[in-house]
Amino acid sequence: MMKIKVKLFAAARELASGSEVVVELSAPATVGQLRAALAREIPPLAPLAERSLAAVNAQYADDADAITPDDEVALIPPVSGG
Amino acid sequence: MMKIKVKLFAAARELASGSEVVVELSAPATVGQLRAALAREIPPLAPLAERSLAAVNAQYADDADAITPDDEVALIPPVSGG
Amino acid sequence: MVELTHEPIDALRLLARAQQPQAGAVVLFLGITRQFTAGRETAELRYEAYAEMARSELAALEQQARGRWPLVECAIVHRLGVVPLAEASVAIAVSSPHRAAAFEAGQWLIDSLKQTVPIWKQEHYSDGAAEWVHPEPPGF
Amino acid sequence: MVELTHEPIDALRLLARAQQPQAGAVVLFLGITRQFTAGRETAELRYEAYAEMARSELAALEQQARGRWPLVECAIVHRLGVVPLAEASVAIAVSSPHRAAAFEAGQWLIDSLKQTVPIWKQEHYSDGAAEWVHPEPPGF
Repeated sequence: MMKIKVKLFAAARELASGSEVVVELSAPATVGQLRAALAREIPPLAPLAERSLAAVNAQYADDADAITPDDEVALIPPVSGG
Repeated sequence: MMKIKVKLFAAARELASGSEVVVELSAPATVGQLRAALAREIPPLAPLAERSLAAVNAQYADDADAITPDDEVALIPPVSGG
Repeated sequence: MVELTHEPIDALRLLARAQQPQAGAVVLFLGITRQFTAGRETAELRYEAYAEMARSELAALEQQARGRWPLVECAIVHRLGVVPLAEASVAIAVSSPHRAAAFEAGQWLIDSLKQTVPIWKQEHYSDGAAEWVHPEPPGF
Repeated sequence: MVELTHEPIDALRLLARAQQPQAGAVVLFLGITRQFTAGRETAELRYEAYAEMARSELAALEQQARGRWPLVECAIVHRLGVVPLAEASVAIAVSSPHRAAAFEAGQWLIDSLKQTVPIWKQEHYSDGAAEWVHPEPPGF
Protein backbone atom coordinates (compact mmCIF):
# COMPACT_ATOMS: atom_id res chain seq x y z
CA MET A 1 0.00 0.00 0.00
CA MET A 2 1.10 3.53 -0.59
CA LYS A 3 -0.25 6.90 0.50
CA ILE A 4 -1.00 9.48 -2.18
CA LYS A 5 -1.64 13.10 -1.23
CA VAL A 6 -4.20 14.73 -3.51
CA LYS A 7 -4.70 18.49 -3.86
CA LEU A 8 -8.33 19.60 -4.05
CA PHE A 9 -9.75 22.87 -5.34
CA ALA A 10 -12.99 24.85 -5.52
CA ALA A 11 -16.14 22.74 -4.94
CA ALA A 12 -14.01 19.58 -4.59
CA ARG A 13 -12.12 21.19 -1.72
CA GLU A 14 -15.36 22.14 -0.01
CA LEU A 15 -17.06 18.77 -0.59
CA ALA A 16 -14.04 17.03 0.95
CA SER A 17 -13.70 19.66 3.70
CA GLY A 18 -10.02 20.16 3.00
CA SER A 19 -7.52 21.30 0.39
CA GLU A 20 -5.60 18.04 0.55
CA VAL A 21 -6.65 14.44 1.23
CA VAL A 22 -4.57 11.29 1.57
CA VAL A 23 -5.72 8.18 -0.29
CA GLU A 24 -4.28 4.68 0.21
CA LEU A 25 -3.72 2.63 -2.93
CA SER A 26 -1.90 -0.63 -3.61
CA ALA A 27 1.22 -0.14 -5.72
CA PRO A 28 1.49 0.16 -8.67
CA ALA A 29 -1.42 2.56 -9.03
CA THR A 30 -2.94 4.61 -11.83
CA VAL A 31 -4.76 7.91 -12.00
CA GLY A 32 -7.99 6.01 -12.72
CA GLN A 33 -7.63 3.96 -9.52
CA LEU A 34 -7.01 7.13 -7.57
CA ARG A 35 -10.17 8.78 -8.88
CA ALA A 36 -12.21 5.68 -8.04
CA ALA A 37 -10.75 5.61 -4.53
CA LEU A 38 -11.51 9.32 -4.00
CA ALA A 39 -15.13 8.78 -5.03
CA ARG A 40 -15.43 5.71 -2.78
CA GLU A 41 -13.84 7.20 0.31
CA ILE A 42 -15.41 10.67 0.10
CA PRO A 43 -18.97 10.00 -1.12
CA PRO A 44 -20.00 13.70 -1.38
CA LEU A 45 -17.13 14.13 -3.82
CA ALA A 46 -18.16 11.23 -6.08
CA PRO A 47 -20.32 13.07 -8.66
CA LEU A 48 -17.80 15.89 -9.13
CA ALA A 49 -14.80 13.52 -9.16
CA GLU A 50 -16.50 11.64 -11.99
CA ARG A 51 -16.43 14.67 -14.23
CA SER A 52 -13.04 16.00 -13.09
CA LEU A 53 -9.64 15.56 -14.65
CA ALA A 54 -6.47 14.76 -12.73
CA ALA A 55 -3.03 16.34 -12.84
CA VAL A 56 0.27 14.66 -11.98
CA ASN A 57 3.17 17.01 -11.32
CA ALA A 58 1.10 19.96 -12.53
CA GLN A 59 0.28 18.38 -15.90
CA TYR A 60 -3.01 16.89 -17.04
CA ALA A 61 -2.88 13.10 -16.74
CA ASP A 62 -4.86 10.22 -18.26
CA ASP A 63 -6.57 7.54 -16.20
CA ALA A 64 -3.93 5.04 -17.40
CA ASP A 65 -0.97 7.10 -16.14
CA ALA A 66 0.98 5.70 -13.19
CA ILE A 67 1.34 7.58 -9.90
CA THR A 68 3.82 7.18 -7.07
CA PRO A 69 3.95 8.76 -3.60
CA ASP A 70 6.58 11.20 -4.90
CA ASP A 71 4.21 12.70 -7.46
CA GLU A 72 2.25 15.88 -6.87
CA VAL A 73 -1.30 14.79 -7.60
CA ALA A 74 -4.34 17.04 -7.96
CA LEU A 75 -8.01 16.64 -8.82
CA ILE A 76 -9.02 19.23 -11.43
CA PRO A 77 -12.79 19.85 -11.46
CA PRO A 78 -14.14 21.51 -14.62
CA VAL A 79 -12.40 24.87 -14.81
CA SER A 80 -14.15 28.25 -14.89
CA GLY A 81 -11.45 30.90 -15.08
CA GLY A 82 -11.58 33.88 -17.40
CA MET B 1 -23.58 78.66 -65.11
CA MET B 2 -23.06 78.17 -61.42
CA LYS B 3 -19.98 78.04 -59.23
CA ILE B 4 -19.47 74.97 -57.01
CA LYS B 5 -16.86 75.02 -54.26
CA VAL B 6 -15.24 71.61 -53.80
CA LYS B 7 -13.28 70.58 -50.71
CA LEU B 8 -10.14 68.57 -51.41
CA PHE B 9 -8.16 66.34 -49.07
CA ALA B 10 -4.88 64.42 -48.85
CA ALA B 11 -3.22 63.76 -52.25
CA ALA B 12 -6.13 65.49 -54.04
CA ARG B 13 -5.45 68.66 -52.05
CA GLU B 14 -1.76 68.52 -52.95
CA LEU B 15 -2.34 67.70 -56.64
CA ALA B 16 -4.70 70.68 -56.90
CA SER B 17 -2.46 72.89 -54.76
CA GLY B 18 -5.34 73.89 -52.51
CA SER B 19 -7.88 72.60 -50.04
CA GLU B 20 -10.75 74.09 -52.01
CA VAL B 21 -11.34 74.69 -55.72
CA VAL B 22 -14.19 76.37 -57.54
CA VAL B 23 -15.63 74.66 -60.60
CA GLU B 24 -18.10 76.23 -63.05
CA LEU B 25 -20.95 74.02 -64.20
CA SER B 26 -24.12 74.69 -66.14
CA ALA B 27 -27.23 74.21 -64.00
CA PRO B 28 -28.68 71.73 -63.28
CA ALA B 29 -25.55 69.71 -62.50
CA THR B 30 -24.78 66.29 -61.12
CA VAL B 31 -21.94 64.84 -59.07
CA GLY B 32 -20.74 63.00 -62.17
CA GLN B 33 -20.49 66.24 -64.15
CA LEU B 34 -18.55 67.81 -61.31
CA ARG B 35 -16.03 64.96 -61.22
CA ALA B 36 -15.54 65.21 -64.96
CA ALA B 37 -15.05 68.98 -64.73
CA LEU B 38 -12.50 68.58 -61.92
CA ALA B 39 -10.49 66.07 -63.98
CA ARG B 40 -10.65 68.35 -67.05
CA GLU B 41 -9.71 71.58 -65.34
CA ILE B 42 -7.02 70.19 -63.01
CA PRO B 43 -5.22 67.58 -65.14
CA PRO B 44 -2.85 66.36 -62.36
CA LEU B 45 -5.95 65.48 -60.37
CA ALA B 46 -7.56 63.42 -63.14
CA PRO B 47 -6.30 59.91 -62.27
CA LEU B 48 -7.11 60.27 -58.56
CA ALA B 49 -10.49 61.96 -59.22
CA GLU B 50 -11.37 58.95 -61.36
CA ARG B 51 -11.09 56.59 -58.41
CA SER B 52 -12.49 58.97 -55.78
CA LEU B 53 -15.99 59.23 -54.37
CA ALA B 54 -17.85 62.46 -53.79
CA ALA B 55 -19.76 63.76 -50.78
CA VAL B 56 -22.61 66.24 -50.80
CA ASN B 57 -23.39 67.85 -47.46
CA ALA B 58 -21.04 65.42 -45.70
CA GLN B 59 -22.73 62.31 -47.10
CA TYR B 60 -21.47 59.99 -49.83
CA ALA B 61 -23.19 60.83 -53.11
CA ASP B 62 -23.73 58.99 -56.40
CA ASP B 63 -22.71 60.40 -59.78
CA ALA B 64 -26.42 60.88 -60.59
CA ASP B 65 -27.10 63.05 -57.53
CA ALA B 66 -27.84 66.73 -58.17
CA ILE B 67 -25.72 69.54 -56.71
CA THR B 68 -26.44 73.20 -56.22
CA PRO B 69 -24.19 76.10 -55.16
CA ASP B 70 -25.65 75.84 -51.66
CA ASP B 71 -24.37 72.31 -51.16
CA GLU B 72 -21.14 71.51 -49.38
CA VAL B 73 -19.33 69.35 -51.91
CA ALA B 74 -16.16 67.32 -51.33
CA LEU B 75 -14.00 64.95 -53.31
CA ILE B 76 -13.24 61.83 -51.24
CA PRO B 77 -10.14 59.98 -52.45
CA PRO B 78 -9.83 56.35 -51.29
CA VAL B 79 -9.66 56.53 -47.50
CA SER B 80 -6.82 55.17 -45.37
CA GLY B 81 -7.69 55.90 -41.77
CA GLY B 82 -7.29 53.40 -38.95
CA MET C 1 -19.19 57.82 -28.36
CA VAL C 2 -17.08 58.95 -31.31
CA GLU C 3 -14.30 61.49 -31.28
CA LEU C 4 -11.54 63.02 -33.38
CA THR C 5 -8.56 64.39 -31.49
CA HIS C 6 -5.15 65.89 -32.14
CA GLU C 7 -3.88 64.64 -28.76
CA PRO C 8 -2.55 61.19 -27.81
CA ILE C 9 -5.46 58.81 -27.25
CA ASP C 10 -6.22 58.10 -23.59
CA ALA C 11 -6.88 54.33 -23.68
CA LEU C 12 -7.50 54.16 -19.95
CA ARG C 13 -10.41 56.58 -20.24
CA LEU C 14 -11.95 54.40 -22.96
CA LEU C 15 -11.53 51.28 -20.82
CA ALA C 16 -13.17 53.04 -17.87
CA ARG C 17 -16.16 53.90 -20.09
CA ALA C 18 -16.41 50.30 -21.32
CA GLN C 19 -16.09 48.63 -17.91
CA GLN C 20 -19.75 48.81 -16.91
CA PRO C 21 -21.36 46.22 -14.61
CA GLN C 22 -23.82 45.16 -17.36
CA ALA C 23 -20.82 43.98 -19.39
CA GLY C 24 -18.80 40.78 -19.01
CA ALA C 25 -16.29 41.43 -21.78
CA VAL C 26 -14.31 44.41 -23.03
CA VAL C 27 -12.34 44.45 -26.27
CA LEU C 28 -10.01 47.37 -26.95
CA PHE C 29 -8.40 47.64 -30.37
CA LEU C 30 -5.52 50.04 -31.02
CA GLY C 31 -4.13 50.70 -34.47
CA ILE C 32 -0.56 51.86 -33.88
CA THR C 33 2.18 53.28 -36.08
CA ARG C 34 4.34 50.39 -37.30
CA GLN C 35 8.00 51.00 -38.03
CA PHE C 36 8.50 48.70 -41.02
CA THR C 37 6.17 48.01 -43.96
CA ALA C 38 7.46 45.74 -46.73
CA GLY C 39 11.02 46.45 -45.57
CA ARG C 40 10.64 50.24 -45.74
CA GLU C 41 11.08 52.23 -42.54
CA THR C 42 8.38 54.64 -41.41
CA ALA C 43 9.39 57.61 -39.28
CA GLU C 44 5.86 58.76 -38.45
CA LEU C 45 2.35 58.89 -39.85
CA ARG C 46 0.21 61.98 -40.34
CA TYR C 47 -3.54 61.80 -40.51
CA GLU C 48 -5.98 64.25 -42.09
CA ALA C 49 -9.79 64.10 -41.99
CA TYR C 50 -12.85 65.66 -43.52
CA ALA C 51 -13.72 66.17 -39.89
CA GLU C 52 -17.43 66.95 -40.07
CA MET C 53 -18.14 63.97 -42.32
CA ALA C 54 -15.74 61.66 -40.47
CA ARG C 55 -17.62 62.33 -37.24
CA SER C 56 -20.96 61.55 -38.83
CA GLU C 57 -19.62 58.38 -40.52
CA LEU C 58 -18.13 57.23 -37.20
CA ALA C 59 -21.43 57.91 -35.47
CA ALA C 60 -23.19 55.87 -38.18
CA LEU C 61 -20.78 52.97 -37.54
CA GLU C 62 -21.50 53.15 -33.81
CA GLN C 63 -25.25 53.03 -34.49
CA GLN C 64 -24.92 50.11 -36.91
CA ALA C 65 -22.76 48.16 -34.46
CA ARG C 66 -25.26 48.80 -31.65
CA GLY C 67 -27.99 47.49 -33.94
CA ARG C 68 -26.10 44.29 -34.73
CA TRP C 69 -24.68 43.43 -31.30
CA PRO C 70 -25.86 44.04 -27.71
CA LEU C 71 -23.14 46.53 -26.84
CA VAL C 72 -22.91 48.25 -23.48
CA GLU C 73 -20.30 50.75 -24.68
CA CYS C 74 -19.02 51.48 -28.15
CA ALA C 75 -16.33 54.16 -28.29
CA ILE C 76 -14.29 55.07 -31.36
CA VAL C 77 -11.53 57.67 -31.22
CA HIS C 78 -9.31 58.62 -34.17
CA ARG C 79 -6.24 60.78 -33.76
CA LEU C 80 -5.29 63.35 -36.41
CA GLY C 81 -1.97 65.03 -37.17
CA VAL C 82 1.35 63.37 -36.41
CA VAL C 83 1.21 59.90 -34.82
CA PRO C 84 4.71 58.77 -33.75
CA LEU C 85 5.91 55.15 -33.85
CA ALA C 86 4.03 52.75 -31.53
CA GLU C 87 1.40 55.35 -30.65
CA ALA C 88 -2.26 54.78 -31.45
CA SER C 89 -3.92 56.45 -34.44
CA VAL C 90 -7.24 54.78 -33.64
CA ALA C 91 -8.81 53.19 -30.57
CA ILE C 92 -12.04 51.21 -30.48
CA ALA C 93 -13.42 50.07 -27.13
CA VAL C 94 -16.52 47.89 -27.03
CA SER C 95 -18.12 46.02 -24.17
CA SER C 96 -20.94 43.49 -24.14
CA PRO C 97 -22.47 40.92 -21.77
CA HIS C 98 -20.59 38.06 -23.52
CA ARG C 99 -17.25 38.05 -25.28
CA ALA C 100 -18.17 36.88 -28.79
CA ALA C 101 -20.13 40.07 -29.49
CA ALA C 102 -17.30 42.29 -28.24
CA PHE C 103 -14.72 40.60 -30.49
CA GLU C 104 -17.03 40.60 -33.53
CA ALA C 105 -18.10 44.21 -33.09
CA GLY C 106 -14.54 45.40 -32.51
CA GLN C 107 -13.28 43.72 -35.66
CA TRP C 108 -16.26 44.85 -37.74
CA LEU C 109 -15.83 48.45 -36.56
CA ILE C 110 -12.16 48.72 -37.51
CA ASP C 111 -12.74 46.92 -40.85
CA SER C 112 -15.62 49.28 -41.66
CA LEU C 113 -13.82 52.40 -40.46
CA LYS C 114 -10.98 51.65 -42.86
CA GLN C 115 -13.44 51.41 -45.76
CA THR C 116 -15.79 54.32 -45.23
CA VAL C 117 -14.57 57.03 -42.87
CA PRO C 118 -12.99 60.03 -44.68
CA ILE C 119 -9.62 60.01 -42.95
CA TRP C 120 -6.31 59.74 -44.79
CA LYS C 121 -2.86 58.65 -43.76
CA GLN C 122 0.40 60.08 -45.03
CA GLU C 123 3.43 57.84 -44.60
CA HIS C 124 6.57 59.74 -43.66
CA TYR C 125 9.51 57.46 -44.35
CA SER C 126 12.81 57.59 -42.52
CA ASP C 127 14.53 58.46 -45.84
CA GLY C 128 12.57 61.73 -45.90
CA ALA C 129 9.97 60.75 -48.52
CA ALA C 130 6.27 61.30 -47.81
CA GLU C 131 3.34 59.62 -49.50
CA TRP C 132 -0.43 59.80 -49.12
CA VAL C 133 -2.05 56.38 -48.93
CA HIS C 134 -5.03 55.97 -51.29
CA PRO C 135 -5.67 52.24 -51.61
CA GLU C 136 -7.39 50.84 -54.69
CA PRO C 137 -11.01 50.39 -53.70
CA PRO C 138 -12.25 46.76 -53.69
CA GLY C 139 -13.20 45.67 -57.21
CA PHE C 140 -11.51 48.64 -58.91
CA MET D 1 4.35 37.03 -20.30
CA VAL D 2 1.91 35.28 -17.98
CA GLU D 3 1.01 36.25 -14.45
CA LEU D 4 -1.36 35.48 -11.58
CA THR D 5 -2.06 38.33 -9.20
CA HIS D 6 -4.24 39.16 -6.21
CA GLU D 7 -4.18 42.87 -7.11
CA PRO D 8 -6.32 44.79 -9.60
CA ILE D 9 -4.97 44.25 -13.11
CA ASP D 10 -2.99 47.18 -14.51
CA ALA D 11 -4.29 47.31 -18.10
CA LEU D 12 -2.14 50.31 -18.97
CA ARG D 13 1.02 48.38 -18.18
CA LEU D 14 -0.11 45.59 -20.51
CA LEU D 15 -0.87 48.08 -23.30
CA ALA D 16 2.56 49.65 -22.85
CA ARG D 17 4.15 46.21 -23.24
CA ALA D 18 2.09 45.50 -26.37
CA GLN D 19 2.69 48.87 -28.09
CA GLN D 20 5.99 48.02 -29.76
CA PRO D 21 7.07 49.64 -33.05
CA GLN D 22 7.14 46.24 -34.82
CA ALA D 23 3.38 46.02 -34.21
CA GLY D 24 0.56 47.72 -36.10
CA ALA D 25 -2.31 46.38 -34.04
CA VAL D 26 -3.01 45.79 -30.35
CA VAL D 27 -5.99 43.85 -29.02
CA LEU D 28 -6.71 43.94 -25.30
CA PHE D 29 -9.41 41.67 -23.92
CA LEU D 30 -10.76 42.10 -20.40
CA GLY D 31 -13.12 39.63 -18.76
CA ILE D 32 -14.99 41.65 -16.15
CA THR D 33 -17.43 40.81 -13.36
CA ARG D 34 -20.97 41.14 -14.75
CA GLN D 35 -23.78 42.12 -12.41
CA PHE D 36 -26.61 40.03 -13.86
CA THR D 37 -26.56 36.48 -15.24
CA ALA D 38 -29.89 34.95 -16.31
CA GLY D 39 -31.68 37.53 -14.16
CA ARG D 40 -29.73 36.70 -11.01
CA GLU D 41 -27.64 39.43 -9.40
CA THR D 42 -23.98 38.84 -8.69
CA ALA D 43 -22.36 40.77 -5.83
CA GLU D 44 -18.78 39.70 -6.59
CA LEU D 45 -16.73 36.83 -7.97
CA ARG D 46 -13.94 34.99 -6.21
CA TYR D 47 -11.28 33.11 -8.11
CA GLU D 48 -9.05 30.28 -6.92
CA ALA D 49 -6.22 28.62 -8.85
CA TYR D 50 -3.92 25.65 -8.74
CA ALA D 51 -1.31 28.35 -9.11
CA GLU D 52 1.75 26.36 -10.14
CA MET D 53 -0.16 24.47 -12.83
CA ALA D 54 -2.16 27.51 -13.94
CA ARG D 55 1.09 29.39 -14.60
CA SER D 56 2.48 26.54 -16.68
CA GLU D 57 -0.78 26.12 -18.63
CA LEU D 58 -0.87 29.87 -19.31
CA ALA D 59 2.75 29.76 -20.47
CA ALA D 60 1.85 26.85 -22.77
CA LEU D 61 -1.00 28.92 -24.27
CA GLU D 62 1.38 31.82 -24.87
CA GLN D 63 3.82 29.50 -26.64
CA GLN D 64 1.09 27.94 -28.78
CA ALA D 65 -0.28 31.36 -29.74
CA ARG D 66 3.20 32.57 -30.68
CA GLY D 67 3.58 29.47 -32.84
CA ARG D 68 0.31 30.10 -34.67
CA TRP D 69 0.44 33.88 -35.13
CA PRO D 70 3.30 36.38 -35.58
CA LEU D 71 2.82 38.08 -32.23
CA VAL D 72 5.01 40.90 -30.99
CA GLU D 73 3.65 40.73 -27.42
CA CYS D 74 1.40 38.18 -25.79
CA ALA D 75 0.56 38.92 -22.17
CA ILE D 76 -1.99 37.06 -20.06
CA VAL D 77 -2.81 38.10 -16.50
CA HIS D 78 -5.42 36.42 -14.30
CA ARG D 79 -6.54 37.92 -11.02
CA LEU D 80 -7.32 35.69 -8.01
CA GLY D 81 -9.40 36.32 -4.91
CA VAL D 82 -12.30 38.77 -4.88
CA VAL D 83 -13.04 40.57 -8.16
CA PRO D 84 -15.69 43.29 -7.64
CA LEU D 85 -18.31 44.25 -10.23
CA ALA D 86 -16.93 45.73 -13.48
CA GLU D 87 -13.33 44.93 -12.53
CA ALA D 88 -11.22 42.59 -14.66
CA SER D 89 -10.60 38.99 -13.65
CA VAL D 90 -8.50 38.36 -16.75
CA ALA D 91 -6.62 40.53 -19.22
CA ILE D 92 -5.07 39.39 -22.48
CA ALA D 93 -2.97 41.84 -24.51
CA VAL D 94 -1.62 40.79 -27.88
CA SER D 95 0.06 42.80 -30.61
CA SER D 96 1.01 41.86 -34.16
CA PRO D 97 2.09 43.58 -37.38
CA HIS D 98 -1.47 43.30 -38.82
CA ARG D 99 -4.81 43.31 -37.06
CA ALA D 100 -6.31 39.97 -38.12
CA ALA D 101 -3.69 38.02 -36.16
CA ALA D 102 -4.20 40.12 -33.03
CA PHE D 103 -7.96 39.57 -33.05
CA GLU D 104 -7.66 35.84 -33.79
CA ALA D 105 -4.98 35.24 -31.19
CA GLY D 106 -6.83 37.24 -28.52
CA GLN D 107 -10.03 35.29 -29.05
CA TRP D 108 -8.25 31.93 -29.23
CA LEU D 109 -6.35 32.69 -26.01
CA ILE D 110 -9.43 33.51 -23.95
CA ASP D 111 -11.39 30.57 -25.41
CA SER D 112 -8.52 28.20 -24.61
CA LEU D 113 -7.87 29.67 -21.16
CA LYS D 114 -11.47 28.98 -20.23
CA GLN D 115 -11.10 25.35 -21.26
CA THR D 116 -7.74 24.32 -19.87
CA VAL D 117 -6.30 26.59 -17.19
CA PRO D 118 -6.96 25.33 -13.61
CA ILE D 119 -8.69 28.41 -12.26
CA TRP D 120 -12.15 28.37 -10.72
CA LYS D 121 -14.78 31.02 -10.19
CA GLN D 122 -17.16 31.23 -7.25
CA GLU D 123 -20.28 33.32 -7.83
CA HIS D 124 -21.32 35.35 -4.80
CA TYR D 125 -24.91 36.42 -5.36
CA SER D 126 -26.45 39.52 -3.90
CA ASP D 127 -28.91 37.30 -1.96
CA GLY D 128 -25.94 35.89 -0.01
CA ALA D 129 -25.67 32.53 -1.78
CA ALA D 130 -22.33 31.34 -3.12
CA GLU D 131 -21.69 28.74 -5.78
CA TRP D 132 -18.58 27.31 -7.45
CA VAL D 133 -18.87 27.18 -11.22
CA HIS D 134 -17.93 23.80 -12.73
CA PRO D 135 -19.33 23.72 -16.25
CA GLU D 136 -20.11 20.43 -17.95
CA PRO D 137 -17.11 19.72 -20.17
CA PRO D 138 -17.83 19.60 -23.93
CA GLY D 139 -19.24 16.22 -24.92
CA PHE D 140 -19.93 15.13 -21.36
